[in-house]
Amino acid sequence: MELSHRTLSLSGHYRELTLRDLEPAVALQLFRQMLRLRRMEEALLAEYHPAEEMRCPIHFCIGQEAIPAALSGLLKADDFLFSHHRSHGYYFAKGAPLKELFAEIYGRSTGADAGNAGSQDISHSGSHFYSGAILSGAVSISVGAALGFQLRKTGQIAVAGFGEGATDEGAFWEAMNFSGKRRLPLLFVVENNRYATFSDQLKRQADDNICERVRPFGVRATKIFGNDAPLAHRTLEAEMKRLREGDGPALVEAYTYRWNSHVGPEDDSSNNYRAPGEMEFWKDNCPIVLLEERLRERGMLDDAAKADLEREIALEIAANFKFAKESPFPTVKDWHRMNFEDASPMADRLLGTASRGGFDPDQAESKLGPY
Amino acid sequence: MELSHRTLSLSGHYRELTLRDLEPAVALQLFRQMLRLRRMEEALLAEYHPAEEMRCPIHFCIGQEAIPAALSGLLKADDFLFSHHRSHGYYFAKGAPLKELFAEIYGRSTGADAGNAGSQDISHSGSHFYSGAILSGAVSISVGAALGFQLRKTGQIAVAGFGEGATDEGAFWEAMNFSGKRRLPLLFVVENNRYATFSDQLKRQADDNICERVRPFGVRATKIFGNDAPLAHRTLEAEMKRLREGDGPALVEAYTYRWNSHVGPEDDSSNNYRAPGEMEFWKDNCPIVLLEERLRERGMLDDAAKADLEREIALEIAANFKFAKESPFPTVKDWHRMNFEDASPMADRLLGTASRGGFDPDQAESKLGPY
Amino acid sequence: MSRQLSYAKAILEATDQAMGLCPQVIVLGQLVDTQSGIFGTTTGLVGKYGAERVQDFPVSENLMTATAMGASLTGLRPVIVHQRLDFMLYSLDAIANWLALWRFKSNGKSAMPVTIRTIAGKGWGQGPQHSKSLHAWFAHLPGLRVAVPATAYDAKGLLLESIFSETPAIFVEGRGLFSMTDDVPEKPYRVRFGQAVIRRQGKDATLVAIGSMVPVAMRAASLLEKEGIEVEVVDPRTLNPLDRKTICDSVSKTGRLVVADPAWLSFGAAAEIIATVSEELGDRLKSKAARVTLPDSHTPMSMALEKEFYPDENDVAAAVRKSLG
Amino acid sequence: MSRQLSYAKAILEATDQAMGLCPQVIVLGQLVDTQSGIFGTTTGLVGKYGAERVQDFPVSENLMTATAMGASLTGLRPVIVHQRLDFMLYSLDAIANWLALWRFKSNGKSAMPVTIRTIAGKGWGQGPQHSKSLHAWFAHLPGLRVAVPATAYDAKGLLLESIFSETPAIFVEGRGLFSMTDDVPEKPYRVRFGQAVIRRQGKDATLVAIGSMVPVAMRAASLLEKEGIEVEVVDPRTLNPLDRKTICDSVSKTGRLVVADPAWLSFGAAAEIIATVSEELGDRLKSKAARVTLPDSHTPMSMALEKEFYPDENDVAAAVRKSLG
Ligand SMILES: Cc1ncc(C[n+]2csc(CCOP(=O)(O)OP(=O)(O)O)c2C)c(N)n1
Ligand SMILES: Cc1ncc(C[n+]2csc(CCOP(=O)(O)OP(=O)(O)O)c2C)c(N)n1
Ligand SMILES: [Mg+2]
Ligand SMILES: [Mg+2]
Repeated sequence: MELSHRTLSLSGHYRELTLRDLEPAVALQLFRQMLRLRRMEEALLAEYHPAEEMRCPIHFCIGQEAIPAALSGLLKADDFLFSHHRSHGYYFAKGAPLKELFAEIYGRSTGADAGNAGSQDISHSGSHFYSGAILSGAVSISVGAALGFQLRKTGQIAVAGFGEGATDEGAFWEAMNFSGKRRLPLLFVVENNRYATFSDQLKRQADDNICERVRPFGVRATKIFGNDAPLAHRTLEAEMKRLREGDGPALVEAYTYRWNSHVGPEDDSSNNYRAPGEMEFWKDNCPIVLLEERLRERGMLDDAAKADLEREIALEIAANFKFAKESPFPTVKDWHRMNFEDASPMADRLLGTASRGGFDPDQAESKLGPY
Repeated sequence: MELSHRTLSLSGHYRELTLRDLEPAVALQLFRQMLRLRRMEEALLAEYHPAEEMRCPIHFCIGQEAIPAALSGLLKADDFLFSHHRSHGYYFAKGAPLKELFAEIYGRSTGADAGNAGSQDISHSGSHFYSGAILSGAVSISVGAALGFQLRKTGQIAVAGFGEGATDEGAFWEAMNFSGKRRLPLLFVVENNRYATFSDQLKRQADDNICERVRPFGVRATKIFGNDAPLAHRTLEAEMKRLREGDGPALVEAYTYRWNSHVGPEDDSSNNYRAPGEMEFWKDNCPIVLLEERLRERGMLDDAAKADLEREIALEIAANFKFAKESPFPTVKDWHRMNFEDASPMADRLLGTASRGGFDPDQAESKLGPY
Repeated sequence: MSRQLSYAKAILEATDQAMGLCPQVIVLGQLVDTQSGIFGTTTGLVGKYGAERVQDFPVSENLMTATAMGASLTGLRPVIVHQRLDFMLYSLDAIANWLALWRFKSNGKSAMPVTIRTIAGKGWGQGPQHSKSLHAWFAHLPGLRVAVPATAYDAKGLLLESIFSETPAIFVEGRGLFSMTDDVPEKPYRVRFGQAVIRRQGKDATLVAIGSMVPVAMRAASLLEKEGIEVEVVDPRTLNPLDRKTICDSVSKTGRLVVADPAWLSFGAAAEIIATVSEELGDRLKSKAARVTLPDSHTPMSMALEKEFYPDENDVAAAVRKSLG
Repeated sequence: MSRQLSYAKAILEATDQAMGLCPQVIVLGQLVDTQSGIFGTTTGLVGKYGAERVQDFPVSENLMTATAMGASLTGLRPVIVHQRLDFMLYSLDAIANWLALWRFKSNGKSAMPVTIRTIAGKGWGQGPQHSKSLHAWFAHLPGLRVAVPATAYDAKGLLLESIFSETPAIFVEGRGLFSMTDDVPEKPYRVRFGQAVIRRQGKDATLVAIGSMVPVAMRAASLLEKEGIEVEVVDPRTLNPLDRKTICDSVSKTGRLVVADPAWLSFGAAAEIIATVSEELGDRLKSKAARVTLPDSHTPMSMALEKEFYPDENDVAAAVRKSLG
């Protein structure tokens, strides 16, 4: 049966997760990364309202940990990752410093963007991680990065992560057309969580068939059950390998689900948009639980090891909060300098000065023609 | 062999044109309409530079007469037709008054838009014909017209005519997505003439496969040899019938070719973009000649009849020129009124006046939250 | 009898009444059919008028605008809604290349009575992609009307006027205004475009305030009153057409002009108002004109920076004091 | 030695030299690789630098802009070209929601040195969809530089400066200027942003002229000279940053201000210039400021209307005479 949100909601507990030839260290690392991301989001979520210190919209990604965890093991330091409003998982995946994420959300000067961007627009250029809250915008920019890599033959790849909602935008299809035409080293990762805010994909698109849509544009596409972390790892690994060999672009559509409100820690079910039984299906198929089952079966994880891991993560999170809360707020020094760069070292180096000659004021303007 | 510009350029004279069950009157009318359009364009083209009176860019459509001719017999008066910069064929297809087309191009007050629009932006709202020179823009607007027809259950259909270049634009894909989702009574007609200005489709798209691209969006699609006027007629007729029955939307891709410069009467081959032998192939497969061959074979047309037709057309064209040239130039009365409508009959009818109460200046602003 | 209604509820009531008065009115927008309903401005409409007339739209802002345009050609009167003005930037081609010039291009024979509601975000860390306010851009375009209602009364009257007029309108709402209340008559009424209102009389200086700066300006005027300074607060209510006369009449009385605009300083609406006055009364001003606006900077997310970014009543009062010398 | 070059050739030379100086410079645009080469401004580049560095782009303006942006993050210095400014409206989301705020959003850690060339159409029936001039829109945005070169000399120097500076730039060219010539040095040189030039000294009135209104203003000044009126013509050359000081210094000398702008009257660049002067010198003007611009109307195609639509030297001279009373 073709994978889709409709078929998934009819199925039960997912039993196909297999470690196969996955190295144990990789499997454990996938688990660890998912758990770290989950606990971090849970902690931010719990603190969000009580403190009123994270004064920016946050789109939590609880339930969608598999893709970020898989990406985190596969991306190289000099690859570029572009993401959207639901940015934390991707920030995490690119290995950008989490304490700077916390500080950014707290609006502090030590934040990744010194408090200018907040959660939904965060970037960490040192880690080549960029995001932004206008749907599909960062997808378009990723095309340029991939073109840069291709023209300069650097071997780097670009990855763009986004939701199925972004594919409503025309901008997205310009990206498909051009990257397919140019065969760019570019990986598109769609986390299809069925909804754009409260709007079901099938309210916005005739069918749940993004992969079918992109293929005729010259973009290779694969859909997977996105809560199976080992499968996500294998799929992304294979695609990224092909991209590095010049065989691009590719798209991976991962079916997954967001447990919380679209934005913020509230429950937005008062808007009554979720299908009955759906939340239960997805909680039952939590990506962390699915992998944990298998790891325990295989004797790769036990209660003691998990408790150690939880402790380590809790310490890390506490340190991140501490860093953020103890950091100073930014102060405005110069609005101009925050927006414009007046230094121009390259122009200084390459260009001379010249004196202006005499523009003849009496000459005729260009004879205009039709084209 | 799949139809494409590549396969076409390898083939010879087209022999598949058949009248089949086409009523003789319809076949003759197709011929007549193509010839009228051809002669009109030839006449405008010849006059364009010498007179320097048609002071606007004109995108001639010589070589692309089959689709307009076929549409002209199928569109009803209250259907809407939207087109692009290469507008004359569509204006003609919608049965809008040709003398107003001539006067418009001549910039006269009797023009379809009183000289405001010119060739590339011409519209004739009395005939429900609209065009404009921003690629894909009118396609998007056609979606709204079709939605209006659907919501109001009027049985009308909308048709959008454009070139393969418009499908580069993201806007186009938003139109595919929404019209497919809503099953709108909307017909997309792509005249694929291989080039957008001087740029080959395969320089801009990974493949010559627009039909394949649109189908997963829920848009039925058919490609045809676009210089076979009876085939165009049959295909469009069948699609329009289905649209009127609520079975929409549909796209028809017609392979055809522009004989002249992209814009203006010059030859733009100095830009060296046409494939060798291509012009010869298409001139050999002129839509008018292809139909004429068959009509003569079947004894439905002879020299005398054709000469009559030519005479009738020449008279019509001469009258159009005369009308245009004798018409006065517009004068500016009021720039404001040309751009704004100050009358508001509906508001006058439905709305009352009220007196303003007291806004309390001391109240607090809304408590802002994150979303 | 006077009835207090919030700005959000006034917009809802205007839309509801418009849909009731005229079956051709439809509403398109992401989430317009949800319970939360765009800050409560569309809540309940889908239940009353059905999903055909109150349509959730794909996240395709350019097409949404064009769809409204095409629908208007068939006799419908569409209202479209953008939860943030920033999202609307995808639709600027549709607006500037088509909607604004449609009437012109057809020599007045074809009209597109489309109303575009758009919300300028502010506060609580909206950041640079959720807080832009580009009313000056829209007002620069011929063929569009631009409303910047500051009160619930004006919001209702101008929205009804937009929906039932023939020229397309951009209706810019301020996020900070939604829960502010005002006397709002129940019946459907109109507020005309191009008619400024003097919100407070004064003889010492003219303070023109736009949109969400109106309450700020009113508070500033209260502050200044305590110092014996009488400020005349003018709310243009619409930027296109702009009621230049009311503004100039006020300045010719006071001789002084301060403009408060919730938008970037340079090349904004405040400049137009100052230029208008300079053209009419340039040699008769008693002091230099002044602007109180956002700095020429994108919006920072951090609350520490937001506080400095958004001007308040003290900033406005200081500018007025300065103009008094 | 002085060498005359046309505006089009100056742009071609600047691009050619930039590509020669720096392998990271690439050019993207529809038809940039053709013989006709965008009014001759890119002719021959593809032969010299290859199809990777001089790329014909699909008709996808939004993506083209974003592509340049992403490429700039990898170290490239892209120049993109729009044959008409109108086509660029599809890319306003990329420009306003991303390009303009990128540096800000990253707190200065990431830059996008992208240059966007765009041509404002004029004349010969371009009509409403091929002739818009929206430099005021771009200048309203923080984070972007905006150049409006009027001469070949400035076109070359400002284009080189744009390509090799770190802040993204919008480079607005006038279709009526392409064949006009000027002394253009051969070597690669820079013209700084934010430095206006006084094209002609005068004491009676200041005439600020933007872009393609500069030659018109110069002709108007010649006309007025015959009447004994000495006009100081100031060409700001860039709108963001705007050299407010040179403008104000001139007006504080002459006491009179006329602004000529090839764009719509209301909410345009002329308003900003008048407002700037009013803020600095408001109570010291000897007469009312004036604007000479396009009317607030879309561009008519008919030559009969075009003639009235575009202001000429007589219109400018008349405005100056009027300001002299
Ligand atoms: C251009 C634009 N339009 C609308 C929005 C408002 N918006 C924010 S998130 C969102 C839904 C996104 O859905 P999806 O892309 O599937 O990502 P998800 O939130 O499900 O992770 C919308 C419509 C936006 N950010 N940008
Ligand atoms: C948005 C936009 N970008 C660029 C152009 C410039 N332009 C005019 S016609 C054209 C090519 C159109 O090709 P196609 O759509 O195939 O139609 P054809 O001219 O072949 O009939 C281009 C790029 C435009 N009009 N609009
Ligand atoms: Mg989603
Ligand atoms: Mg074509």
